Amino acid sequence: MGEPQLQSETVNRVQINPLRKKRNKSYSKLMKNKLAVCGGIFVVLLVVLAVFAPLLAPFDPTKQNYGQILKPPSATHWFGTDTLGRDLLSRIIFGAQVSLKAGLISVGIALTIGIPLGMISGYFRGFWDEFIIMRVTDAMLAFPSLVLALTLAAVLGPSLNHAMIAIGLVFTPYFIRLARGEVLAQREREYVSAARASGLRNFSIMMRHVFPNILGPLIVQATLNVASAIIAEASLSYLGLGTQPPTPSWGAMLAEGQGYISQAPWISIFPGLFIFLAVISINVFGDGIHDWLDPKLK
Amino acid sequence: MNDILSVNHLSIGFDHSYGHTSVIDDISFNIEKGQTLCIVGESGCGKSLTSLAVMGLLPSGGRIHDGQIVYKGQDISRKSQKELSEIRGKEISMIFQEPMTALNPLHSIGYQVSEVLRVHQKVSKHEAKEKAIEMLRLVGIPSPEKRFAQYPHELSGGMRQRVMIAMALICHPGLLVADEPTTALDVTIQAQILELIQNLKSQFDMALLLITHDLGVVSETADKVVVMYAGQVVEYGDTKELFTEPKHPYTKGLINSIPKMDEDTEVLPTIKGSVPSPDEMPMGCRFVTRCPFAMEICSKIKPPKITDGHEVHCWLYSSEDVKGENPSVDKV
Amino acid sequence: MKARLKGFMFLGVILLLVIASGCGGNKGNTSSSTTTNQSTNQLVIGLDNDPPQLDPQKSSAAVDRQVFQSIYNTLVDIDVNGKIVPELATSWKITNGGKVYTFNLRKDVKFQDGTPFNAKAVKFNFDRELDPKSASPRLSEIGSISKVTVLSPYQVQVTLKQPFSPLLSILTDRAGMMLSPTAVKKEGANFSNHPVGTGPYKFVERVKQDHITVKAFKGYWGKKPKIQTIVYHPYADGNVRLTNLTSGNVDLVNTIDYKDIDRVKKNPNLKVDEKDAIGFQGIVLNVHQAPLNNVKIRQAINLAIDRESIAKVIFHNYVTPATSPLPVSSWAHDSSLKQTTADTAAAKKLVQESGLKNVHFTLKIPAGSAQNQQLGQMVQSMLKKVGINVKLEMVEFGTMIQQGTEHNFDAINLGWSGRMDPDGTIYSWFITKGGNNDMGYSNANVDKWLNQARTVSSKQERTQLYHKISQQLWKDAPYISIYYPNDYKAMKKSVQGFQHYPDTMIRPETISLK
Amino acid sequence: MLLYIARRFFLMIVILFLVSIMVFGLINIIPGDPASLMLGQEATPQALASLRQNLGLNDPLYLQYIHWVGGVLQGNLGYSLSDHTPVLNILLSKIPVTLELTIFAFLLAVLIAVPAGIISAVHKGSVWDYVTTVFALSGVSIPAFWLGILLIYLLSLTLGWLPPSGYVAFAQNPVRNIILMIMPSIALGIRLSAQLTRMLRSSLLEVMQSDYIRTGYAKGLLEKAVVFKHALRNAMLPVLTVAGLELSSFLGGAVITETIFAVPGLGQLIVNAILTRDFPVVQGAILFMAFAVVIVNFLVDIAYSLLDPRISLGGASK
Repeated sequence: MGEPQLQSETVNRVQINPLRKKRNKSYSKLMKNKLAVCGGIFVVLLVVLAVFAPLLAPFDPTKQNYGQILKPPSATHWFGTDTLGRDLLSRIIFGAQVSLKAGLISVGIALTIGIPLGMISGYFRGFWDEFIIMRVTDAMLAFPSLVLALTLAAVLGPSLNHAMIAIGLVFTPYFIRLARGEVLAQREREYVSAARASGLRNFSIMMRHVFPNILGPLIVQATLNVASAIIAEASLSYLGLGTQPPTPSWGAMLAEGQGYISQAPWISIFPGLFIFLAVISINVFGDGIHDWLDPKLK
Repeated sequence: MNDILSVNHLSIGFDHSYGHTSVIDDISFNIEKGQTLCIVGESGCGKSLTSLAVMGLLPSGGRIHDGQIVYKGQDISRKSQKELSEIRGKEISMIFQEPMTALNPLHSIGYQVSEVLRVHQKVSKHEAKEKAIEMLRLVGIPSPEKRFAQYPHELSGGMRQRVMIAMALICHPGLLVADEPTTALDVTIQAQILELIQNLKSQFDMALLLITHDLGVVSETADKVVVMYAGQVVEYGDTKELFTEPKHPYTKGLINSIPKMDEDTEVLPTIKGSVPSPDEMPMGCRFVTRCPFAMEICSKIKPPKITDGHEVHCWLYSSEDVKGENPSVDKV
Repeated sequence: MKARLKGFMFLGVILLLVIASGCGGNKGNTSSSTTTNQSTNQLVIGLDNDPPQLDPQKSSAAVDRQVFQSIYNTLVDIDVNGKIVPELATSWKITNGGKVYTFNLRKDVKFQDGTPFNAKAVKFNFDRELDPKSASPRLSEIGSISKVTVLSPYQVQVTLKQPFSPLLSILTDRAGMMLSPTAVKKEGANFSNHPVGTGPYKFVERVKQDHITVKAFKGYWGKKPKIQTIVYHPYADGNVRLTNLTSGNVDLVNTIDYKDIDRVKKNPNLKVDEKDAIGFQGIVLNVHQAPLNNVKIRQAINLAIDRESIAKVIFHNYVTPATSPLPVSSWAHDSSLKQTTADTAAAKKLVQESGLKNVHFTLKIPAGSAQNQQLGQMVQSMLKKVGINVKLEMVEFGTMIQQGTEHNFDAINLGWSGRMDPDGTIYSWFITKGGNNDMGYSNANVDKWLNQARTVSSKQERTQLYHKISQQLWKDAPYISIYYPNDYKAMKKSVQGFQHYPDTMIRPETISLK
Repeated sequence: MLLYIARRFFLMIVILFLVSIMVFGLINIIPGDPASLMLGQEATPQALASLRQNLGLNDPLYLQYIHWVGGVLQGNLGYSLSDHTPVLNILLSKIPVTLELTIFAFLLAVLIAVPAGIISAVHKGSVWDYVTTVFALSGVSIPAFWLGILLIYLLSLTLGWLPPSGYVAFAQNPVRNIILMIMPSIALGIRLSAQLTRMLRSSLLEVMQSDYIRTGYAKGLLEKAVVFKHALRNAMLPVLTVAGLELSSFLGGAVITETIFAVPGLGQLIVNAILTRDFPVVQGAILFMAFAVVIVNFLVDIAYSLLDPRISLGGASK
């Protein structure tokens, strides 16, 4: 390995470790922490945007202004206007509501169904676990989740609520599996045996002892799935099976702007950028929680 | 000089984002051609690190702050990884503590043994295979032709350690570094492996740097002994002399803790306490917290090296009169 | 051994990757030359939708006809000015007060499967269209035919129940297209996948949603086409269609989005050919569905819509605001209807007068069309101002048409490509139980006038009748006319000999590539 | 070995059985009558009755399922509602297109992920590692449809390097086929490549800490040899498994990609069929995708057992 000139001086004295050789080994970890903080900040920002949308948005997001169509970003319209002269910034701010709502509710559905099933399955094991619940989740995971969500949404009829239900159902097997795996690991621990020996009933053991111990990984998974759910909602809306106009959804806005990509690229670039930023910051934030909870990495 | 390896004033530390900790502090020893030198000490005293430093294989963050490692007249502590790779496996070989994990599970035994040959010598594949089988036979692996194609998980721990030895010795190195090669093995196997190492050592006429905490092993195999405590050499000398006349309280403690067949003691003496962590090293002698003979000066100033018969680092043997009171040394 | 083998496998995969990527790179350069150099024997046409049907007698989408035009011939055709001219029929005679049409047929015509074209074939086709069991959308167009008789091998007589002046005009469209009787009998319902006609091009293959290929038919009776192969590609997305034209993959597109017209005009490699079209666009209201069964609400909608804004915002003023289904290009257009901007106050008042509270309905718009979605949202916003809430629902076009026929909707955004004769443009839409009367509209006067306009031959009389109809439709507002589209065909400059017919159909046999 | 394969095979059959039940149920157990779902709300009673008869909807559910599965096993997936073409024929015409797209995208993903993962793991903490981490993070977060639009905007509309969309069969014009596949492959492959990069990096980092890597250095191997001969294969094993598991979301990505780039494959078919409520086609296409995922995962497991000698013994995999 050709060492850079600058370091060769130190090589004489310093034995560089061949396994991991860079001096700033904490650099990437530090960077990661910083990223996680940035992610967290953007997540908070998104929540603020969504909650205070009516106060923050400079215009009514559905107000059409036919004299101001397809205007590029300017001092009045920071992100420009769309095909019907609506203020894009305001639509993006209100779009945060849809995205966050979709992300949280669909993951909420998945958690509500997935965790109890997974915990029961992992705690009691046996036939139901091995041959029914696990195999059913295997089978569900064989379907491309987007396709499954699309089909469910189509069967239920296009609307945001149906899209959220569809996404939530599609995400459920992930939580079943995770909860089950964690419970399996915990039930062998001494504290569970101790609790059992002290005569606690299974339900209480699960709720009071096992559940708090498996909460960490579940939180991480839930956070990361919120990001996936945001993309899923945007995808469904993009294909016309999610949020219906005129409610501003980032995915639907992108679909609307796609036709004007050469005349007015901002209509599709900004909503896409916000989906991207929201997802990446939730991901980074989730990774941060993971690292924070994982004792191995400390 | 007849020394095959001499370690001079070696200091090793770890870098952190918040500074660095010194782990090995100014150690020196040397091994002559064909000799066996043992490094003994409790776990955590820097034995393994020293052996890894000789191989140029310090773990992440570790680096040599000072000193030299001279092999056959060359300071190998200054060499680049590329230069070192030509020495490792060919001139200096190493066997590790854990035979269970030291072999790559996805490659056959034969591949892993003959790989050493193919790296260091220009030999044909066929020749490499023959030599590898020969070597496997030499380390006592039954039906080596069959074993050649097997994978590590199909072998027992003892067999795997034999494979490691075959790998280490196939290029006939001048020095073998063995880091507690028997610790992870069954007691019955331990003796076999040690005997094998001994035999091969004389057969190949190589020097052996043996890391162990088993003083019984030391007394049977070593020509010279280095006793390490908390990253420092406390006593260093010929085996016989050191065993018959141990000087440092730590060495004495170690020797006393060996069960003796001829004595009838109910309780085995132990050394009280444990090795201090690098962050809480005493300023003076590092053993001071556990030493039954500790004096005031011991906790303040690092003991001098005293060469009287053999080397010992202890204020007890200092010619200076320090027993009564504080010497003219300022507090640091 | 084993390890070595696996190593090779791994290496092989890597090598494959490198080759694949290398090829991709190299081919990137050669491609542009191959595409631009593409033989002048192939014309690639971009369509705005995947034709649902290749059987003209089952077709209910205008885009189908773009493909039919190359596979089939009609008994009579129009010229570029809309005048009726001979095609498979060399001449015809109208007798018995307009009730009997006698056609003399060409004698040198064969179907692409070798079946000879003759009077029997014509009768077969008409019979199939008229048979209620085949549920042909054509039935409503030529329902006035009572019988078809073969007079001689090349002479056929069509007898009507009553005089029907638009007949010839209708026969220039799908109703007059002749299918091979042999193929129809052989394929049955599958004929749509293996269409056979007498046209200049023969069907080769079709991959749904991807392409339809036709090849010059060697035994074609007429002037031999200059281009050997025509490939039709559907691009529902106007942007995709246009970029395929700009980048050279497509030679000619049957329509471009209005927003792009200016851009295409500025492009040195492209040209735009425009013609006033004959159709209309707007919103179908289901007059049997609350709240749209209330005429005041329908009138309010009519007044609340600012057609000029729509024309400007969505269509960049390349369309004409509409107040009736008969376009300005038609002699029957009534220019006295002028309400092209919104009268919000009047509309609000009408909603109040209706006595209904919380007025709302669902407007179905075709999925995948940005223009229609914008239109939907503009309508939604305009109606909200007068107190009518609209929910938008995107539906795939074919499904939407089907739901329209089944009256399974409140309102749908649907128009009509129009016909040369005003009767063809509006009759089936507004006559009671008409084939396109998705509204379920029924007005005795309108029915009477529509039928009168069919039988009288004086153009002046017909014009008056159509004006009365237009005014009645404005009052009853079963259908909200919004705009008259104009037809814009964009093509490469190298496309020669394109003739823009008023029916907006591409007739590829006249085209050549430079 | 055989025992292991047999066990996995049995498991696969069980999963395929459940998959078939779900696909069947998706259309048949949802509230509402499938016939009226297919024909629309205002279908005539006669039409409904005859369709019910045709579909065997008057039979008990389990009989319907048996009939359906029997048909599927004989290659009869039903008929499209739009033009009555056999669903199997439609699928067969679309599968090669999607297969080509997924293969290209997969190769692209591997081509990016392997070097990127290695570099960032071996030079952990370096600028390269940082760049790779950012790439991996962005790659898993970027919505496929936005990436597609950006690619079209950049590479087609602005730079004019590539045609924006469309598809030409390989047999018809191989050069054009590959050119048209470039952007869709990128749009589809980036996410997978980011995931593989992340996984390979962490897997490699873990492997690089193992004892046998130290042994490799002690043997006198250079870093390159240690990484490529000893670390990479071990690190690839978990990546392989995850790559198999990712196939299903990969196929999901193909749906979006094919829609944006007008690639007439399975994905576009599914979207169109869903929008036109052509449920037999939806059913057939989903069934195929899920079967493909299950079978590929089975094959991955077999491949795993071939690559990892530890699994070959007995049947007791870890």
